[in-house]
Amino acid sequence: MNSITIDALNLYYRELNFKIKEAVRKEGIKKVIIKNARGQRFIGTGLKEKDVEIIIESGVPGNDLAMFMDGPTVKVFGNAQDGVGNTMNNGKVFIHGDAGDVICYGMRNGKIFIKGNVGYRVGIHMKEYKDMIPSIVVGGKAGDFFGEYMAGGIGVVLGLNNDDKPIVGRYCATGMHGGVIYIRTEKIPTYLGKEVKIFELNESDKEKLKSLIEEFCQEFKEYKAEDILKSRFIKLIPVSKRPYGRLYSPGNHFPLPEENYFSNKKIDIEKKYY
Amino acid sequence: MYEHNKAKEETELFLNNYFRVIKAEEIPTKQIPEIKSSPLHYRYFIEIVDNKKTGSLSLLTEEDYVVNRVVYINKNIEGAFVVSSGKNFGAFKGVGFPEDISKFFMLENYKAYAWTAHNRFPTNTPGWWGGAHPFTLLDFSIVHNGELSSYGINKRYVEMFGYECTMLTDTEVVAYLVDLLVRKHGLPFKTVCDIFSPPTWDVIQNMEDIKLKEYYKTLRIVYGSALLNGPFAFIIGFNGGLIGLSDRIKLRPLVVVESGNTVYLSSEESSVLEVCDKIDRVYHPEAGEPVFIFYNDYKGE
Amino acid sequence: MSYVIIGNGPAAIAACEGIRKYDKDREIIIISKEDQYAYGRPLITYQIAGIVKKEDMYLRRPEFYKENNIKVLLGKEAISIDSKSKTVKISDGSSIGYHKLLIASGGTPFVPPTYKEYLTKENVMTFIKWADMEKLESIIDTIENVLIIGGGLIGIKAAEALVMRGKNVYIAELSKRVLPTVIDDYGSYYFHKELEKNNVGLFLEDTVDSFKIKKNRVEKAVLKSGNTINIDAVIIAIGVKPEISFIDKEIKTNVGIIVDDMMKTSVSDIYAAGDVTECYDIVYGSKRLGPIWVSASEQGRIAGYNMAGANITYRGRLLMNSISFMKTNLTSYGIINPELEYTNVEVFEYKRDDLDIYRRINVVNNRVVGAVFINSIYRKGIITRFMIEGLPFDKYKELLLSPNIGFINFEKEYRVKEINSITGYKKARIV
Amino acid sequence: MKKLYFREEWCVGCGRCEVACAIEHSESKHPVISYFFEKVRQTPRIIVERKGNISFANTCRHCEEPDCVNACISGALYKDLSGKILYDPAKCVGCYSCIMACPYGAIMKDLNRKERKQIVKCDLCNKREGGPACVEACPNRAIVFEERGE
Amino acid sequence: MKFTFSLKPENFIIERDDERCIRCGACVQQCAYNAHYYLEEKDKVLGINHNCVGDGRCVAICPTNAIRIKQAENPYRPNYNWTKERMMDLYEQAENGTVLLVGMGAPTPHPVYWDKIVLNASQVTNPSIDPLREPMEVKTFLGSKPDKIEVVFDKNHKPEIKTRITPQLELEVPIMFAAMSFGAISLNACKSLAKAASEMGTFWNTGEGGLHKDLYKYGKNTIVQVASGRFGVHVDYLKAGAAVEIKIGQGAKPGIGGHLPGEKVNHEISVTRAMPEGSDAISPAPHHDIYSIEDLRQLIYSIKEATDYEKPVFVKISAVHNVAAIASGIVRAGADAVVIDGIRGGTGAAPKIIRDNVGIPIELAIAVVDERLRKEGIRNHASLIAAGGFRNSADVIKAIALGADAVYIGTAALMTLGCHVCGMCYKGICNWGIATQRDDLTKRLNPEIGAERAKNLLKGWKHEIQEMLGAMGINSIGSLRGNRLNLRAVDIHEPYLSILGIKPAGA
Repeated sequence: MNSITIDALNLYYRELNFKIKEAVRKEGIKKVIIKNARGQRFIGTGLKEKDVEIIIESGVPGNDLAMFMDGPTVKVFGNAQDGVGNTMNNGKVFIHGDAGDVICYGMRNGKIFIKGNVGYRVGIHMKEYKDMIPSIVVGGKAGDFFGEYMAGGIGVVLGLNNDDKPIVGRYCATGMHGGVIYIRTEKIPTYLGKEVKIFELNESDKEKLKSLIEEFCQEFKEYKAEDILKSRFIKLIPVSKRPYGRLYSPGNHFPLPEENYFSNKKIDIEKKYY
Repeated sequence: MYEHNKAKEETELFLNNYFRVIKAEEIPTKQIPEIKSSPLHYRYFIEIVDNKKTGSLSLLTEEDYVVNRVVYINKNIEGAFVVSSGKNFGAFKGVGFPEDISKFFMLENYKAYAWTAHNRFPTNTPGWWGGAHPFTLLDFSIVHNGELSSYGINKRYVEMFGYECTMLTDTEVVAYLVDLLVRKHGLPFKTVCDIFSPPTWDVIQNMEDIKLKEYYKTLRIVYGSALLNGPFAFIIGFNGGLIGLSDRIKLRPLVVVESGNTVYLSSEESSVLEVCDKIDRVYHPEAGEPVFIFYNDYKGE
Repeated sequence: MSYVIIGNGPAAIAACEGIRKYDKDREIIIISKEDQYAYGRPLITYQIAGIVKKEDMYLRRPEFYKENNIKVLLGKEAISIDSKSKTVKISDGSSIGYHKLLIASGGTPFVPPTYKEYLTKENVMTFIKWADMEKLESIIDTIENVLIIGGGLIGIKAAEALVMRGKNVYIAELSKRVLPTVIDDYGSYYFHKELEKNNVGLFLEDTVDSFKIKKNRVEKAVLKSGNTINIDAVIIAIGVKPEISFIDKEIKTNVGIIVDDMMKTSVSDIYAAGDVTECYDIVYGSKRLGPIWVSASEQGRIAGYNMAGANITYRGRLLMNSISFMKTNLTSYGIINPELEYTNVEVFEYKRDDLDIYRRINVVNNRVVGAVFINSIYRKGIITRFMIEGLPFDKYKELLLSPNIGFINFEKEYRVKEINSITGYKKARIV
Repeated sequence: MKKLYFREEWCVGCGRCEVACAIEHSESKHPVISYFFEKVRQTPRIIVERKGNISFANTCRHCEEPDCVNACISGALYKDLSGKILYDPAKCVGCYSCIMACPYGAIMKDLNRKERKQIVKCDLCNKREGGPACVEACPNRAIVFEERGE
Repeated sequence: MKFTFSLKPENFIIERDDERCIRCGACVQQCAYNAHYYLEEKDKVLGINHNCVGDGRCVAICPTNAIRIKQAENPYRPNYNWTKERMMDLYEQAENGTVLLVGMGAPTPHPVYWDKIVLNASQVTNPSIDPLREPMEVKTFLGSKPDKIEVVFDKNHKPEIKTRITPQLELEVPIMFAAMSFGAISLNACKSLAKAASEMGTFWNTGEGGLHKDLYKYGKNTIVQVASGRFGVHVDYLKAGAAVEIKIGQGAKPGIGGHLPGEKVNHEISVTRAMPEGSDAISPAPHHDIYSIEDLRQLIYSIKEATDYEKPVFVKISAVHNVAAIASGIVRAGADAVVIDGIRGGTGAAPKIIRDNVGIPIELAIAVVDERLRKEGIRNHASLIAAGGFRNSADVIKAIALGADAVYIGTAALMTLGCHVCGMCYKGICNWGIATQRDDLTKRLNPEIGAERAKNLLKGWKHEIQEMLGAMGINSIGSLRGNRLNLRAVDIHEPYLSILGIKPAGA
């Protein structure tokens, strides 16, 4: 396997990213291992090569990890910071630790798996279109505003590290008008966004959940998919695609054009032209 | 800190009138290319003596007297700024990168229980020596990341109690607020943090514990003007340790890292790695959840 | 040797234009039995009615013949054709060799033997040619009541002309309705109503038994049904049959001359076009007679192309007629009474009484085989294209039946191609 | 020869082309006079079809092998040297065979002429400088007058 | 027949000259608001005043100019405080209880300083230049410029520039088409502006709606926008444009987000924005990953990383109170240009109360920002682009003289496509086919015509700018940029004189 290792100890993020791009684009390296990450930002940003893998073995990668990324796989053996997968277009990210705030902001496609907890405003404004369905699986807990403004995609919170804190913070799914959120919990989270309703999982939900959880456990070996799937899940889906329809002045409706020549009258063609 | 000698002379005259100056010396600095035009830096060890507290000033407590005089210098002596006015407490700040400022003030020669450092990105006012962080008053120091959209009313609130905001930066008002609430109003730090980042009304409404509900409701009614709005995360240094606090919807990052018996408060976890080799525990505080780090021998609550 | 064309109708003129498209110089000779340049034979009724002046009846301007190097032998009749020596014997005794010969002699009125002898009478005539028009013109002022034998296309138009000249008109028609070949029962009702309105006496399933003659003029007619009417003139308008008396036996004929898709007859270098021919009919799918003006011109043009060396086939004739009597007008296509030939006929009708509009479409296994439209001719050419291309009926049901006929009911790709076609509609198929 | 071509994607269905065609073929060529005060109110030679959101105009294609000229029993319809199919009202007897024959439905009765049966058809504004009136009137260039030879 | 009772009076009165109306029905067919109808029994075409929004479609389409639309004057007792518009707004809110939406820029009577600023002309002392014959350069480069460059001469005296200049945008005329998303305006409108921009050698802006696949071919003259909704943002999108513009604010609605109602989100839009069809397209107020100047710097450099530092990154803000400090922060955050959108900037849909009351006029904003950046010595680190309510080339010249590098025109660009500033864009049934997605309306704007008209406007303004420059004795626009000596104020008093930094006429 043609792979290289970069020691990022005192490497400015520009050189680090330049090295990664050179390796991946010019020399066709398929695996980049980074040691001693010291908060370098934008690792993996804008890379499009599908079969490339970036491993951050030690240290902590900086903000906007895999932003605008469109294909590669990023693995972090440790914690990650804010902005992971920001506006990510495709690819996968695995974080063997916790992650910060604003993860998967405006994410368009691809999958992000976080073993530990995540911070605030995670999964904001994720959108889906046809087969581009972004998904995020959080092993631990999520802070406030999880899934705010979601217009598509799948958000999963498992709360496996059973400390006492609520599994999902307040204002979860506020303004959500698309996509679905699964939460592994017995009791109903408080301060849910008023735009969503709670449902039981149907067959297709279980299907979707199963594939994500399996991929999650495949990476994070210490969890078993079967026993996670055994526990009770709830599903949050939006009430309407148009949460703010009534807020703004309705103006008049959209009158469809009439069939005939004059908007409100059928002309008698036979009388006129025959 | 003096912008010119005239300010130095005037201030020294003033100090002699109102205090007994035990020792006065220039703060040792080292000229380095990165730091260009630097103002003059002097420090004075002073003592309050009754006969110098004349007229209405004599009624003030020791701290109030110092505050009053510090405010006077900042406001009335042109070109003179009090960088710090606390006991066993020093603030080193200026226009330049933190690593250069530390070289300039040769910080390697100092030892301290707690250090706070800050790198300001000037927004509302241009960068100038007086405008850098931290902002201090007596034994309090504030380093602040973010911007206070409530600055307009916070400023006019503290000015009701005799403070004067002169440094053209919103962080300054936090220092005065902490001094006002802790020292003058005698409020415990937890309450001060609850004033700065109170829970929202819909959360308060749903609280089962009536006493707690009453507590938060009163705080918000009485200290509405002291609410700090806008994205912020700051560290308050005081003679008992450090306090970290973020705004009530956590728009600025704050992370607590423990390594051995040292505790770090930082915006990014990765930057802690730069200064310590092993991380034992990482904790992400909730929105508006204060983080108290006390020295082992601190008695207060 | 030049091109020789027997006949001087629309087929002949179209043939000249067809030839000149591919062969600009070889001379064309037209042998015209009548002593008039090519004119529109149906116009004779409009001339009598005063709608069109004589000089406007000619199909082409006089210079047309000079410009196209065409020599017209007026008043000459072709007696016989010798295909071996490729010569045509003319009534004046001369004979002309031909490079390519076109027989476009059209049709002659069909006069049953019982009436043949009356033809010599002053006030009895057929009504096809310029001469008939002049004969009627000469006696028009002296006559009051006119009997027309035959309620077909010619009969009805003659009746309309005479009604416009204020004459009393009677029509005797053998079948139970006027215009039997081009209109169905319900449709004919509108014409009967219009005839009645113009007080035309209509004798259906009736014909003339015998005439009373007085001083070389017919005075009274006794009909089979027993009615006798005083009449001052008789017009025989029973029908037309192809004029093939002069052609030699080698040319295969049935009722008319059998032609293939390229207008060739069974004899090489001899072509035929117009009412005289029997050619492939789109709807029937076999070779049939079809004496209609449109296909006369089309066949003439195709014959002209092929005589001049091209290889163009004719897609086949679609029987269609547009005729009106006073206010009522009819457009009819293809097979009018399909019940006779087909079993699985679906008929779709549309009636609108306040405007006397009636539409009927006959469909056989999802193909339109015939149609009758009374007083609704608006853009009906789209139906013509429909039947020519044999488009499936169910897909365009709305297009055919709704008053809002138009291209909007075709799918986008077809209509954009059609309404923006560069060369226009191409009926002939270039081989 | 230059012909009219119709771009359905831009036709807004307003009918200005019909109005312009009628005005252009009137004696006075004036919008108000031609509509109110002339003996015969002109019938447009161009037809706008509308259904739901779709609308487009169409008219005579001036075919190379014109059905209407073949069908005309009086020679009123003829092809001039430039290839245009023109109409001479004097020779026309109003038998409407041309309407029946035209596969584009582009020939219409002269609706408002009572004393004589006649037809109207597009003559590409034969003698009008500045090109056909309908092209000029179209607000959205949905009708173009150009050469798209074989 | 709808019988709902409404307090609201009519806005317009439709006057039809019955002698000229030839009953062709074009007005009835064209008005999407159903303000005309044909009464068959009387053979008359009549108008419904309440439906009329005064967008002039019927007036333009009527072949005999039989229609005239007049303002319905105030039917109530005149009251300086309670103007008719105030009363109508109140009735609407009383009846619907909603936030009042509007389109277009603020029509409020804030003074338009352009009208009070006059230009210089050279007389006697320095000769004016004749633009018809001599070269009159209006070429403009947008981007970050280094403070100094290093030049080395090799042995045969050929100079070589050592410093690498970051990528610039080259404009043939200092006017660009402002950000108007595909969704707010129709695809045909975008095509018109894109085509006109590429033919005139200037730029158009995709707005926050992503870039439709048909428009990628205009990439080299496109500025792709990244807004808080991140609609249609991916690496290829960033690389497709010539520059990336981060939208923080918009002049008509400073500080609030955008909201495209679901029924406008048809197939084409959902493909371009990669979001479900029919669902609301919400751009939240802040970028949820920008809560401080440091976050903006982070986003700017993430975009630069993603585009391999090949594209200049602009940041667009609305002109608010401390716009000077914000602009300074943006420049220091690494932006290649700061775009400032004044209070009169237009919008497809915004709450009326915010459009009319929030933000400051662009003239003052440009003046203070240019001054502040110069005082801090960082004016060259970023270009300054003004937007919001530019009406003619004089406004452009004055803005450039105050210090702007170039100008965005939005409403003016739409007017070349037929917009009549009726302000009903949010209703989505724009009669001119601009602010609508209904395909029977969008086809009313043929991009061939649209592009021609937009190009004509730029051509006209370009010549006028050249004329004015010539009159001032300047033959390159660079010498006018920030050259406030060429401006004089008429009837502008302190403190605005010093804010604008220009002398009063006569002094």
